[in-house]
Amino acid sequence: MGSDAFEIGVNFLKMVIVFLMMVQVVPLLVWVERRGSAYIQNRFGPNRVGPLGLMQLLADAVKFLTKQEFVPARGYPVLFYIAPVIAMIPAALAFGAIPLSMPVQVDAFEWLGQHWGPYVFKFQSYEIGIGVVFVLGVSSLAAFGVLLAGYGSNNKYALFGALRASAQTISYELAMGLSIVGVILLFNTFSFTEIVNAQSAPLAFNFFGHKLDWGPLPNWGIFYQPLGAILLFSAMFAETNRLPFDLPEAEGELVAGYHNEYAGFKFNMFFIGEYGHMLVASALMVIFYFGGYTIYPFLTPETAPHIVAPIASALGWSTNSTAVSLLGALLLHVVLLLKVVLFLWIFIWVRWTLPRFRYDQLMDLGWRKMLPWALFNTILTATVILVMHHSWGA
Amino acid sequence: MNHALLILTLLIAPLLGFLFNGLRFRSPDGYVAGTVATLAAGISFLCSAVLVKDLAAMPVESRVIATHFFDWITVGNLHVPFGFVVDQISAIMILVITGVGSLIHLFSIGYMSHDERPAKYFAYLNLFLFNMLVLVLGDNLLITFVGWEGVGLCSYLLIGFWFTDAQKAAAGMKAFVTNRIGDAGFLIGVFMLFSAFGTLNYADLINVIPKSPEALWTGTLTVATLFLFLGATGKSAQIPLYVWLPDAMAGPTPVSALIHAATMVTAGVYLFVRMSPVLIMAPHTMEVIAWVGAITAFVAATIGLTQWDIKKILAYSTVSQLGYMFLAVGVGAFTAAEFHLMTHAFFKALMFLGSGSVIHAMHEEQDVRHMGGLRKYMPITHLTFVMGWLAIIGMPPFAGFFSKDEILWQAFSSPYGSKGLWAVGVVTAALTAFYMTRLMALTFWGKSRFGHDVHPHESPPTMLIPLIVLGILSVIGGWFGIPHLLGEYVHLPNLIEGWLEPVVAKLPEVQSEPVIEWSLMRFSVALAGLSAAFAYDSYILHPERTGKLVSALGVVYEAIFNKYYVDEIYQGWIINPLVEGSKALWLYIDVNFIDKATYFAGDLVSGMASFVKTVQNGKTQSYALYMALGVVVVMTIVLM
Amino acid sequence: MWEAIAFYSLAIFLIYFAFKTITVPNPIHAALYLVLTMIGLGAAFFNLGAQFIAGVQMIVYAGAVMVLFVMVLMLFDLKAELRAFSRGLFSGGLKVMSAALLAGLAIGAANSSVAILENPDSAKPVADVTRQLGILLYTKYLYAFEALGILLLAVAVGVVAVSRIKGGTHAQH
Amino acid sequence: MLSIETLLHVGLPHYIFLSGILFSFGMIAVLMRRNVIVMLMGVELMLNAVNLSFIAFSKESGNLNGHIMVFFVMTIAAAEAGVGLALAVAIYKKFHEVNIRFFEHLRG
Repeated sequence: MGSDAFEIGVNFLKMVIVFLMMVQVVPLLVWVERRGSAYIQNRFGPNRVGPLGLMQLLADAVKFLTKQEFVPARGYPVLFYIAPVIAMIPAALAFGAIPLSMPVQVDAFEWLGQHWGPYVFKFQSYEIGIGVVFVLGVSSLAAFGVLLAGYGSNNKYALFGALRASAQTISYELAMGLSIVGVILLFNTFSFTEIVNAQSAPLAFNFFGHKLDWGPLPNWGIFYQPLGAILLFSAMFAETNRLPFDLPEAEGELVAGYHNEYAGFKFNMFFIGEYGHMLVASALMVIFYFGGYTIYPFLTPETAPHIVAPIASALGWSTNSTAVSLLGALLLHVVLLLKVVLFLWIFIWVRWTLPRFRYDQLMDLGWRKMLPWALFNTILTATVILVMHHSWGA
Repeated sequence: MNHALLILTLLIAPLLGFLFNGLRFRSPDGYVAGTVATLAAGISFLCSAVLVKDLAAMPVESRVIATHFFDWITVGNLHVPFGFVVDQISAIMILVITGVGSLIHLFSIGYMSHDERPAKYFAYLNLFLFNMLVLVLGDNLLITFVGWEGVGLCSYLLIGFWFTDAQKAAAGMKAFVTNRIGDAGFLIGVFMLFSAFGTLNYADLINVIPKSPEALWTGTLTVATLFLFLGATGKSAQIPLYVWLPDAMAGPTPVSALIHAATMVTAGVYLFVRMSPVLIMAPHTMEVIAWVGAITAFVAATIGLTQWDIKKILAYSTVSQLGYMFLAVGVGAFTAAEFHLMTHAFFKALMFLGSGSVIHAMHEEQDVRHMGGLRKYMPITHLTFVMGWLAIIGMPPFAGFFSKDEILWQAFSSPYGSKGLWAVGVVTAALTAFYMTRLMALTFWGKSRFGHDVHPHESPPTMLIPLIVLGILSVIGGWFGIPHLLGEYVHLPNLIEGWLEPVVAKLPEVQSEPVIEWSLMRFSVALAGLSAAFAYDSYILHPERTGKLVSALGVVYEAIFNKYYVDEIYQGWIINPLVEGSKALWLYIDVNFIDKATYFAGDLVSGMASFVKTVQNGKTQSYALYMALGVVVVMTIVLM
Repeated sequence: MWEAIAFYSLAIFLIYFAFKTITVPNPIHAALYLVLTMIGLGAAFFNLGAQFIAGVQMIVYAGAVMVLFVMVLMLFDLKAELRAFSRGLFSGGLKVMSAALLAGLAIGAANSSVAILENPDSAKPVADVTRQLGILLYTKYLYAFEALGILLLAVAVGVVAVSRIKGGTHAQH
Repeated sequence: MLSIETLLHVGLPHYIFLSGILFSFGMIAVLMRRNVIVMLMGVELMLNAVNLSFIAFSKESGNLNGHIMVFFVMTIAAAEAGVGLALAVAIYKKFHEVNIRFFEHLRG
């Protein structure tokens, strides 16, 4: 029982920490978005409160928290209250399944007079064998948050926004799922960790039974699946309801879309949900196509402990392998964060660059362009894998 | 080549042609339709030629090509195989059907070139060919019956081909209804044969009947064959059911040539030739057949004397010639019947096609009073028609002479024949010579009597080629069956007799008396010649004399001209009483008893249902509940 | 023990939400409860080692089918119904009874066939369920799988055809 | 018979029992709810209940055929839901009503 309780405790802690990480990233992203949009539009943005306007976030938080809680008189209070929560939960759940760094082997140790471990510490809330399917399944629930918000508000603009959002979400879910199939076929697994591990190797093609090594290039998915990457990234924009797919909250048409009636902290929770989704989307892009938390040949789960070893010794730590690996894992985590931030910036960049689609254009793009291309990508990948990996009598 | 495959091709080719044209029956393009149909018929002809060649190469005692495709009906002790058989009899038939049929198809391309629905016409024609082949190839009575009905259907469709004309449609109806009477007889005959002998297969019937004890079946067999003969009188236009054939001339003329002269109407003759060993066991039937045939031949010939419509004349001539064939069957001269069937197919098809050519040239004019002197406008048609004329009136060495003379001699000498039958036959031959010469005189010779707006012209080659071929066949067709008496001089054997001998019933040998045969032959030829000369004299040299003759005959002429009032008698004594009786039954019995009974049954059911239908309350969920309850019951039963 | 805790909490969750699904008068609320039931069932599948099926359950049922239901209901703009259930005390009782009977019979039948099902040879947990599932799907059940594809195509065409029926606001006057 | 131990030792019967309860709930919805769409939801609930028993059996027998079955059932259920909803939308467009009470035209 001891080890069970320990695992449950650790996992609970991890879940809380990862959730808090996600939540804490949001204010930062809001600041980046505002400063970034200002930079793109050649203005200053928030710069009065604190250095570089960073304290603006705190001021906003105070404002959100102290605002009056407001429920539309003819709305459905339960749905109205629950909608922001539901909007946030899928993102949090999906983010929890994403490996933020390499797993670390913790040696057995003694604490509080009991033996603990050995234990494999994973930098993620929970490891699920079929992580990809899980993330897809959970994030498909995000539509409910929007739907409930729209319905619970009992406001026609909100309802329109909600209907648009849900239609958009289930339309682009198809293209998204199909574009991921290529990666899954390629790496032959549903597990994020295995996908990342497969990418921390030199680029190598199997060509009719011969292995072709492509020198120093990493084995990243983007080299196999450029089309899939583009499709996934586009679909992600639609899934997160970001421009150019932010039809559900099109200001010119629907006032503010599904969160028309929301204010204060409930509104903030939608914000957290949206940015959380962005975070998940960027992380998925990085993991599927850009090597996850590794950069072969410089930083891989094998090399990271060696790189951090001098720092550890400089700090006077013992060469205890657990501590060194933990440090190495932190290094890899930073690598992942950097890559994710890059994609987050692209999200923001696109938002302030491209105009919004018309609704028919949106549906047209989803069903008649992206879905066929994703299908084509899937079939092509499957065919190539079948042909190339077949030993052909060799 | 595989014989089964050949037979299949033979049958399937016209069927495919039918499907091709039938599926595009609205197409106005007669040339495509005609070419396809003619090709189909041609393929059939090639197949039958190969088959007959192979058949001839076989040893005499086993000359038969039988195929068995599958078991068609197997119920109780009724086993009907779907099989076809090519033997000596059907060999001649398929050659005639497909050969003459191909020529008529070819002729039709030109004849139907101005029609609105040629594809439909050719589809029917191909379908007819298929059914006729089924009829003659079937190895049992039931398959023959399928073909029998099939040709009846095609005959109906083609007689009424121009169905927008009510009279023509009615003619088709008449043919169909009249045939139904015969078909009912045919079916009864088939049933009787089956119940008596337990089989419908020709070969089995022929084997079984002589072996079973005679006392058990003589009566049955006589009645059964009489019923079959009733069927034959319908299909082959004998008294009393001949009335449909003259009306059937409403159809396109090539149809008359193919169906109502050369092939379908001979089905009855074929049937009895095929069943000759059975028929010979029923001498009473044979006597009836012989007399009916003879009387039909005579009556039809007399009517033919008075008709003005070129096709009607030919139609009555056909009835008369068919009477000859039945006379031959009746006196046991099966070979002669089949032989006459063949030669008649040649010359009568020729004459019908020739008349078609004339009608075509005269712009649908059929009355011979408005023709005359066509010889110089249509030389080839005239020439071929002359061949047909000489053949039908029995001039040696044309085809008709040999076959007709054979029949007359058999009627005289056969143990089944009699001098009375012979006398009727000879008189009919003289009448035939008279009315055919009259036809020639009125149509081709003498002065032209048509208006100046009519410009007769010779027909196109597609119509002339069949005429020429049939003309040649009318000349030489008889040479297959030169009687022994003449054969001794020209050193030619009687081919057709030798060919058919193994399969038809043999008659007890009679002492041949060459002197009598010679003199009879000379007598009939001389009589026919005289008769023809008299006709020529009456219509060309002294046309005014015919009027006197007619007025002298007076009432008799009137009766003959009106076809002995047969149609009127049928109408008054049979059809009208039937109609009136049915009306009475309808208005009294049907309305008062049968209808009320059915209403009562319906009311009863709906009354009872009004209780049950409350279950059917339209509520989806109730239905779901019933389903659930049903599942509960079933599961309970299963689990217990 | 953990298993029992997981199962019973899940079972209570499922039964409660399924009950709410069929009893709440507002169809949208019913649909939302059904979503929760679906998610709970996904968890149950996960609990039973069917991870892939659980994921598919989330994607297909919770994520797509139920979104469609909710969307359609919202489009209809139906208010809470005054009478959610069909009339008739007797038929209602009969319906409940038959449903309960059927369920009881099914449970009984299934339980009584448990003994037959147990196959000692193969009764060990399958490793790598998802991969085995895929292999099975593309070998033994390939034709069924393809037939399913054709069925879906037919359904897609049929749905488009049905939903193009003119009527209501689209009626051409 | 019904001891604490049997209750705590979770196995196939427990899941089948759960599945049976859910199935009867779904069936009651089909039989008794008036809204066509809620009836459809009842059908979905029934299908899901059956799926649960399939998975439970599959686990018990160590055989993946149950999973395959569930996979197929899910696909067909999704198709059925699509068709059902399309019909419901068509009905609603025409009659402005989805109450099953108004569609009793099949009365005998």
